[in-house]
Amino acid sequence: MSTATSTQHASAHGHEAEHHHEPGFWQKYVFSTDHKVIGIQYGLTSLVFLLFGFLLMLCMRLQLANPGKPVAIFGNLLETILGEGAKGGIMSADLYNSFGAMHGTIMVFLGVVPLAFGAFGNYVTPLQIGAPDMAFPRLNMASYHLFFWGGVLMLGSFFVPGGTAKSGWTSYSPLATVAEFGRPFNGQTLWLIGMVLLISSSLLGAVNFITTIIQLRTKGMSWMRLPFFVWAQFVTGFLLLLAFPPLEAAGILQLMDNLLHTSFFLPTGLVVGGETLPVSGGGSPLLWQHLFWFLGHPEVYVLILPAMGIVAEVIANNTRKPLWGYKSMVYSVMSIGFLSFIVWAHHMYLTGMGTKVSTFFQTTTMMISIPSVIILTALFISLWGGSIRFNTPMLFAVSFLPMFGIGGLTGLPLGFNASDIFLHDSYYVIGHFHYVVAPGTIFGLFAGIYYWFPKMTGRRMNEVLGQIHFWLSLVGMNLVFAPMFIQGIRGMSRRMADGGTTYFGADDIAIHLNKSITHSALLLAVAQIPFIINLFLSIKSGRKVEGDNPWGATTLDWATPTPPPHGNFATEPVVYRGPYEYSVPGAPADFIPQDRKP
Amino acid sequence: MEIPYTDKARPDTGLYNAKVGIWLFLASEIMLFGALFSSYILLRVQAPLGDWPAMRLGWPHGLLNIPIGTFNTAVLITSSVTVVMAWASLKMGKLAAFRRYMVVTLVCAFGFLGVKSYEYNEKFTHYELRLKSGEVYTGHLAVNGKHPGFWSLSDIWNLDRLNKEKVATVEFVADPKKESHGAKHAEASHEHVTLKPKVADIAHLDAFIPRNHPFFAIYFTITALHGLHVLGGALVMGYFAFPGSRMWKTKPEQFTNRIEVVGLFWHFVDLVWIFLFPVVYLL
Amino acid sequence: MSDHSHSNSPAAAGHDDHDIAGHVRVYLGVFLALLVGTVVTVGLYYVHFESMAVTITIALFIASIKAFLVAGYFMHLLSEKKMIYSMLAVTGVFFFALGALTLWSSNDMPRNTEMKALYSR
Amino acid sequence: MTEILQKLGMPAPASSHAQGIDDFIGYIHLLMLALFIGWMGYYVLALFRFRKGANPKADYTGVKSSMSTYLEIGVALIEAVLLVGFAIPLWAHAVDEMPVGKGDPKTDPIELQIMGMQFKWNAHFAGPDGKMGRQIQTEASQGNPFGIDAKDPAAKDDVVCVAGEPFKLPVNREAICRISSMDVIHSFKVAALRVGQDAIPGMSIPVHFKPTKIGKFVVTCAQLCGSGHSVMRGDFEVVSQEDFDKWFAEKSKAGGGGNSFE
Ligand code: HEA
Ligand code: HEA
Ligand code: CUA
Ligand SMILES: [Cu+2]
Repeated sequence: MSTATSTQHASAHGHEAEHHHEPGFWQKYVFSTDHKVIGIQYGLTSLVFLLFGFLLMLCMRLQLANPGKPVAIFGNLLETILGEGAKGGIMSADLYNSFGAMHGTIMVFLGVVPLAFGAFGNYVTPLQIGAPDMAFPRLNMASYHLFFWGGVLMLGSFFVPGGTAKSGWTSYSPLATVAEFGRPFNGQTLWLIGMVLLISSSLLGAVNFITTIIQLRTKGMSWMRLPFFVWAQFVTGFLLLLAFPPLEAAGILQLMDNLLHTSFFLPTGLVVGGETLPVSGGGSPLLWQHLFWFLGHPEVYVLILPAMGIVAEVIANNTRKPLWGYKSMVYSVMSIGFLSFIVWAHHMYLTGMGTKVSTFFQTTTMMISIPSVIILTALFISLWGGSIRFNTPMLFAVSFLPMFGIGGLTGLPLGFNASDIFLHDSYYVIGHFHYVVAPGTIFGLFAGIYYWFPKMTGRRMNEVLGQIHFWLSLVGMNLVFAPMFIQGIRGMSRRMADGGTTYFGADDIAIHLNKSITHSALLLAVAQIPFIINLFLSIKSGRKVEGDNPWGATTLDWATPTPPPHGNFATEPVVYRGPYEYSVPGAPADFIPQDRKP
Repeated sequence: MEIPYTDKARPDTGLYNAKVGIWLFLASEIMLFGALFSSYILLRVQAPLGDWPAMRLGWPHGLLNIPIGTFNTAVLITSSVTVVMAWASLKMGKLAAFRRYMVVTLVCAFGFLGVKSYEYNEKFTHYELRLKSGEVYTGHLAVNGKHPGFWSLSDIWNLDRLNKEKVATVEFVADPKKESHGAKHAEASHEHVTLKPKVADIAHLDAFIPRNHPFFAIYFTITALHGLHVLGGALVMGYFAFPGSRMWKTKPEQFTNRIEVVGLFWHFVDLVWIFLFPVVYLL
Repeated sequence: MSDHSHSNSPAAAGHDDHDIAGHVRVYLGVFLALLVGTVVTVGLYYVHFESMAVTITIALFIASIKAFLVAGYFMHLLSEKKMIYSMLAVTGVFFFALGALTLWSSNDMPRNTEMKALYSR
Repeated sequence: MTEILQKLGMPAPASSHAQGIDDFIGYIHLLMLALFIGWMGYYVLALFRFRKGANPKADYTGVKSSMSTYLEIGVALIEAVLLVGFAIPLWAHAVDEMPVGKGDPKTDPIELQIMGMQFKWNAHFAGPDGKMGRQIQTEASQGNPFGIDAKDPAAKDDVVCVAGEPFKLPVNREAICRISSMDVIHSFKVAALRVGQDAIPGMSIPVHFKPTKIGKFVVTCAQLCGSGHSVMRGDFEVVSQEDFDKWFAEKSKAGGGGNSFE
């Protein structure tokens, strides 16, 4: 961060009203309004959450490998920290459920969204459109702090009496209300308050991003010259903006149910444990599901679109040719955004749905798979005729394609209601969505980290460690998630604290697979070690980059000094061409930056 | 580089940043209140047929105080026109007029909140009483001869609490029975009856608070959320009317824009009320 | 005086005080209309219509007119930019989808589904 | 394809509509497999052929043919066929078309109430009188989840299986189960019958199926319902009509509703 000092100097004598004093540590790193610092804050925080979410899952997997026996490796630790819930190192069913709920919540809302949207969106979007910062820098800071405290609250809920939320990341009512009924500030309550904070953070972020993209595009940066990554962020912003508020409303309603004992989601006549629940009744459990999935489905595209954006950038750069069908990709991403709001009830086929409604929702579900196919196809075809460099970011990006392909394709039998009768809530679903979020999104994000690391720090990450990380992760991910399809086909249900032993004989293959999946998850954990080492070592001792544009990229993010100073560009850049002018016939180099004068 | 278009409009969109931002924010607010209104409709549609309180979970009609609600609607509409007048004053360069209009707006805002809290209190001190014999009353409760005071939440009673505190009988001033279905409280003509039910004979007793009925639940939730918006808007406007108006000297355009943006938010709050009022008071 | 009031606001883009004064008259007119609308809504409430549906339709119709006035004149939506219109159009569609599809789903259930408590009391 | 799925361990179908669903799952997987294999072949080829070593200079335009468009249209068409030709009718049949009896108590659909409760499945048949006993909230308890009113004469002969007691169903006869729950959401899933339906409190949703195999079956709870979710196993047996009648008569005489509870 060499240039940081010089900017600081510049602003010390600066004329801007906002920067008339030397920023101290707090101003510079904690309450910064610079989109790049905020991006890095988001990035580091969400990586820690990601790791934590993974560790929760590792405990669960280790339990599943040996149901009823002490958890290997972490058993003692769990007992020390959590006491009763992990007596003798064995996870109680409640503890398993809370870990599951928190794994889902943390991975989705505290890991991937902040990393994909908060970190990459913040760091890269303004650079790619040639803007000095986000449109509302102080709002940006506020979103990060809301996110941070929302996360802290969620983590804190592990230590309240009764433990943290234990009703799944979907938090279905009435279970979410009934589970700890009568305990005023239970884990579920904290979960809900945490969610309201996280949602508010995302809403502010979304307003900021969309405004930035609409208003702060530099001269010549017309809509069809935007890098695909920016398009993906733009649509993601709208998904967050319009899909999150209903969940916020639902969260408030469930909070009322939990704290004030209203009955928004509680029907008349609940008898829990043989006792009539002392509430008025008159509510509807399905209302919660509608409001949740109205967010829930757009949310999964929030998880995938930024990753697709990153993958598109990395593929264009490393095939050294333009993206094939850029326009069709843009239109597809817009249709995905639009359609994703009207497919939500495909998560609810089995809640008692007539033929008409379920036909509507499965039709829209099939429609939304078409633009996904188009984007994937365009990315696949972009490979043809390229001159492909297999560096670490490219390896992750290129393996994103078949991994997302598997995840997406297995979405189809879930999307048809008739086949979902059998597959619903089985491990097939777990396999489906982990293929899209883990080797899909997470790989896309890894690609992004390796790709933009040189811009952020002025140094490269180690290539050998990167390759080890990639290959072990690729193998690990597939060994973890592919067997889940078989478990699902065998009818094994998800969220089983005992790994399904109650339903299957212990010698059943579905159960045997639990062991091998767990071992593969351990492999996956080992695979992350080189990455963590690499990330921290490279900040100080990575190979220095030669110039500001080490990858020979065309987009504006590489036209800034490295790392970019406050305000990003020395002079306002002007854009003359599309985002991916690689290997233009007759050009001297194999790339023409967007801001090169014709 | 400075962030562009904080005061001037961007040529191709014709908008300055904050204008885009506030409209996006309002779009998300539309979805927020949209979800709450949808919840209201769903809860209401699936409520059993028949009017509360005769039918335990039927949907109540005409339970809220319509004259007061109408008055509050007028207050909010007034504040909406004064805020736009404040902005127009700035456009004409009249800071003093701007400030006068803002003060009126603030008075309206806090007036609205004051009236609302009076209405809340009216509900918190109003009770539904069901006797085991099947008779149903609404009215006011006195325990140990004590009527609950204004806004003292600890005075809220229910059956559990009566039993826990070993109260044997309570005093209940029952409202006059309603006229036929869906009609208003017929006031002066009928007298209030005072009952002295034994706690042992009570099947259900609860104030008109959220947990008592889905109608109260959704009514309090939406109006409270709306009230928070009013409060938030009022605080921001208070800031701009006084300390924040310093900006007028240095950046008049940006200041005018900010007032426009605050105004947009305020009109939205008004808009929500325009629907909320008929939906919860009249229908 | 009007040096700084040159603004990009659509309502007054490039116009002078005179136009603003014209706007002010419109605002006052709208204000009156809103008050009248409120009084009419409440008045109609005391007229008892035969069916609930009519009551609801009328009340919401008047509310919509009032909303149109506020949004159109106070919020200047009648002369807003295309960008804002498209954003609001999308929002409107999703707003409608949320309400309508949720309601529809809760009405279309497998044949003979019963929506009531299992117990009779 | 269904054979492959079964080799992978998909339970053998045991109801009249199961084969249709299995075939359908098979067709989709064929489509998926075709796409996957096709694209993977192309993908490996592309990565190999256009690696930097082999192709140092990238081609600005890349693919010119409109193959991909046809492919995309093809995928859309196949999806449309699967949708209209299979999914919608299968669903309509499995969910909406309730079988109607002809008035013959031996062949008419047999109706029962299934109630999920933390963490057991309970079943309730009307007795030989064809009427289910009255159910009241104040009677509902762990031991009497249906809240059957012992005083109601119609309840005397009801057949009730609670506390995990297995129930029975006759083979080759339509069954209509009204699925409900008394506390939280559960899900009634019988993998071998290809039946799944959430049990939602406040709703009573009918599912129907016709078991075609005699044997023991397991009800899985497929919706997270609390700490006992993973052990909320229900068991039932599909038996011949004669065996069923015998069991039914015994159960009914042993006392329905009122008597069997504490
Ligand atoms: C990033 C996240 C993500 C993405 C992108 C998707 C994408 C899709 N999802 Fe998924 N889904 C989830 C995350 C995601 N999903 C999650 C988290 C859940 C579970 C939630 C819970 O219950 O906890 C879930 C659950 C879920 C269900 C509910 C299942 C159930 O509970 O019973 C359904 C049902 O319709 C579904 C369908 C789909 C469909 C049709 C797509 C489509 O958009 C997919 C379209 C993509 C394609 C069709 C692939 C195209 C590619 C090619 C054609 C190229 C092929 C090439 C090769 C393979 C080399 N998903
Ligand atoms: C984005 C979402 C996401 C991601 C990435 C993952 C990742 C993983 N998930 Fe998760 N999962 C969910 C979302 C996700 N999951 C959800 C929503 C559920 C449903 C919950 C519910 O039932 O309610 C679920 C449920 C779920 C189950 C089912 C539990 C059950 O039903 O009983 C299982 C079982 O194996 C599982 C396993 C895994 C594994 C092995 C990974 C691995 O892929 C993890 C790999 C992790 C990494 C690769 C992260 C590496 C992190 C770093 C390297 C950070 C470095 C740190 C620093 C630099 C500080 N998950
Ligand atoms: Cu019952 Cu899970
Ligand atoms: Cu979905």
